[in-house]
Amino acid sequence: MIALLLEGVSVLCLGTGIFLLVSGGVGLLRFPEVFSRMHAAGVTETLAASLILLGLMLLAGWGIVMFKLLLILLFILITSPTASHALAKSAVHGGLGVDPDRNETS
Amino acid sequence: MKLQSGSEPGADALKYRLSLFLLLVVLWLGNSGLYSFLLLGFGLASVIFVIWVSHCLAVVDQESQPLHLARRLPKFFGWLIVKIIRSNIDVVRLIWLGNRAISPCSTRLPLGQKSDLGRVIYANAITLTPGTVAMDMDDDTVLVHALTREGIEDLQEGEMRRRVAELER
Amino acid sequence: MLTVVVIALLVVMVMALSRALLGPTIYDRILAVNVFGTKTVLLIAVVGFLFGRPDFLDIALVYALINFISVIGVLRYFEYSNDRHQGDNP
Amino acid sequence: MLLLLAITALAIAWLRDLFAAVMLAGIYGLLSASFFVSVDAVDVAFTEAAVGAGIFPLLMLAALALVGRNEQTAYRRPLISLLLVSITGAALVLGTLDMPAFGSADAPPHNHVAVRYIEESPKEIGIPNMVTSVLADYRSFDTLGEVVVVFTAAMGVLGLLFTGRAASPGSATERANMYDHRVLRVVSKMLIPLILLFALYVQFHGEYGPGGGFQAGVIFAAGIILYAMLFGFGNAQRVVRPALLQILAACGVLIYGSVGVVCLLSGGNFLDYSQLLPDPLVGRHVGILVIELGVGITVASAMILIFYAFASATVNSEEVA
Repeated sequence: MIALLLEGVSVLCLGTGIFLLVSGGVGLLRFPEVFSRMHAAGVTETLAASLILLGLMLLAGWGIVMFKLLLILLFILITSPTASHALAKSAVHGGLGVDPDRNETS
Repeated sequence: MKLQSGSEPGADALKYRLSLFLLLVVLWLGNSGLYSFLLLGFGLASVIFVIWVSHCLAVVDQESQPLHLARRLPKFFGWLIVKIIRSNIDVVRLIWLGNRAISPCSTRLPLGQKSDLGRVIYANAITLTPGTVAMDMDDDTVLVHALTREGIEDLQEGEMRRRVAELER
Repeated sequence: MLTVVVIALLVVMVMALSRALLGPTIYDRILAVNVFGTKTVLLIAVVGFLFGRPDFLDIALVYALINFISVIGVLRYFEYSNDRHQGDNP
Repeated sequence: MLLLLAITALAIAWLRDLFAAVMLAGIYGLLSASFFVSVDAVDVAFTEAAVGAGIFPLLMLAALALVGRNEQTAYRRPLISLLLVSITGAALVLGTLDMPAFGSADAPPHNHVAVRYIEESPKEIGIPNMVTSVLADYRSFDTLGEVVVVFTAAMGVLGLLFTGRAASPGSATERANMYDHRVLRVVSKMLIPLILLFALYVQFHGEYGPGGGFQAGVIFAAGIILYAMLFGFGNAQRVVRPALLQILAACGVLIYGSVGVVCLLSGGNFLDYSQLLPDPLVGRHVGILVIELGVGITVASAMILIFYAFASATVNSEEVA
C-alpha cells in the first residue's frame, strides 16, 4: 500500500517535472531576448529538476542513492541561481538591452 | 580576504573549521557507502587535507559556514519553496500564453541586509524564483529583472527582503 | 515513466542546442550551454537509474560541478576580454 | 544522440566566432559523454565529463584570451589541406570497412584479451571496477606512458609560455573583481572545499566505481582553477605555488615509476605489483592505489600549471599592450 502510494507520488512528480521541463524549453526558444529566456531557463532548473530528482528519490528509497540524488539536487539549487546571476550581471555590464537608469522611472 | 579571516578570534575560526569537518565527513560517508577500515582511513586523511588546503585558501569563515543562521534557515526555506512553486506556475502560464503576455522590465530595489552573506541569500532567492532575476548588486541596491510588472510589484512589497533580514537578525 | 523522462530531456536538450546555434548574442549561447549542462546531469541520473547503476550518480555530480565551473570560467573570460577590447561587443 | 553529435561538430567547424565555437565544444563534450553513458562505458564518460566538458573549454578560453576572439580570415584557399583531410578521412573510412560489423561476436576485441580481462580480473586482482584493473594493472605500461605525456605536455606549455613572473598579488583590479562578484565569492567559498573533497573521493574510490587518478586530478584542478578565477591569479599562486606544483607533477611520475622499480627490486617484473607484498592480491591492491595516487597528483598539478601558464601569459601580454 505504502509502496504503491510512493510510486504514485513519484510518477506524479516525474510527470509534472516533464511538463515543466518542456515548457521551459519552449520558453527558451520562444521568448524575445536574453533576460526573458533566463526566466524560462529558471523554470527548468529549479522546480523541474527538483521534481524529477524527487521522483527518482522516491523510487530509490532510503540509502546511498537517495543521498547522492539529494546532493545533486542541493548542488543544482545552489549553483543555478549563482550562474544565472553571474550571466545576467555580465550581460548587463556587456551593455545588453537593459539600461537601468532609463527603466527605473518607467 | 586574508585580513577578514585573520582578524577573527581563534575560537571562532576553530568553530568554522569544526563545522566544515563535520560537513565533509558526512559528505564522504554518504557518498562512499563502503565502510572498510582502509577507505575510512583515506576518508579521514582526505578530510583533513581538504581542511588544510581550504585554510590556506582562506575560504573557511563566517560566510562559508553560516552557523549563526542555521537555526532560522529551515523556516525560510519552507517559505521559499512555496514561493518557488507559485512563481513557477506563473512563468509556465506566461510561456504558453506567448510573447504578448510578458512585459519584461527591470528596476532597482533597496537591500536591507547587514552582511554580504545576507545580500547573497537575498539575491539568490530572487533568482531562484523564476520570473525574477537579480542582475547586479552594489552596497545597498539590487537590480532586478522581471518577466512581468507584477513580479516587480511582488518584490517591492518586500516580504522576501523582510524574511532574509529576519534570518540574520 | 522513466523512458518518457529521458525522451523529454532529450527534446529539451535539442531545444537548448538550437538556442545555442541560433544565438543571437553570446549570452544566449552561454545560457543555452548552462541549461544543456543541467539537463545532461538529469539525463545521466535518470539513465543510471534506468540501468540500475547508481555509479552514474557520481558522474552526474561531476557534471553539475564541471558545468558550473565552466560557465563561470566562460563569463569570467568574457568580461575580461570585454575590458580589453572596449566596445567590441557581439 | 549521434546525430546531435554530428550537428554540433559541423557547427563548430562552421562558426567564425571562436568563442561560440568553444561553447559548442563544451556541448560536444557533454553530448559525447552522455553517449558513453548510454553505451554503459562509465569510466570513459567520467573522463569525458571532466576533461571534454570541463577542462578543455577552460583551457581553450585561456588560449583564446591570448590570441584574440575572431578567426583569421583565410587568405589562401586551403586546397592542399582540404585534399589532405579528405584523403585521411577516406583512408579512415576504408579502414573501418575491414573491421568486423559492430557488435558481432567474433570481433577481435571480444575474443582476444577482453575475455581474459573480464573473466580473470576479479580473481587475479580482486577489485570490483574492471576498468581500473585493466588500466592500472594489465596495461600499466600504457598508463605510465600517458602520465608521462601529460607531464611532458605541461612542461612544454610552461617552456613556451611561462615567464616565471607571477601576477602581483592583490593588485587593484583583482580586488575590484572579488568585491564585484560577491554572490560568486560567497557561493564558491562554500563549494570549493566540497569540490576538493569530492575529487579525493573519486581518487580513492577508483577501484569500486567509476573514477581514478585522471578524473580526480582534473576535478581537483578544476576546484583550484575556480578559486584562481574568482580570487585572482596572484592570490591563487601565492597559496598553490607554481614551483611546488612543478615538483609535485614530477613527484607523481616518480611515484608511479618507483613503484615499478620497487617491484623489480622485490623480484618481479617492472610494475608487477603482486611482488610488493607477500600476499599477491593485497600487493596488487596496494600497487594500484599508489600508482593511482601518482596519476592523480601529476594530472592535477599539470592541469593547474597549464592554466597558470596561459593566465600569466595573458596578463603579461596585457601589461605590454
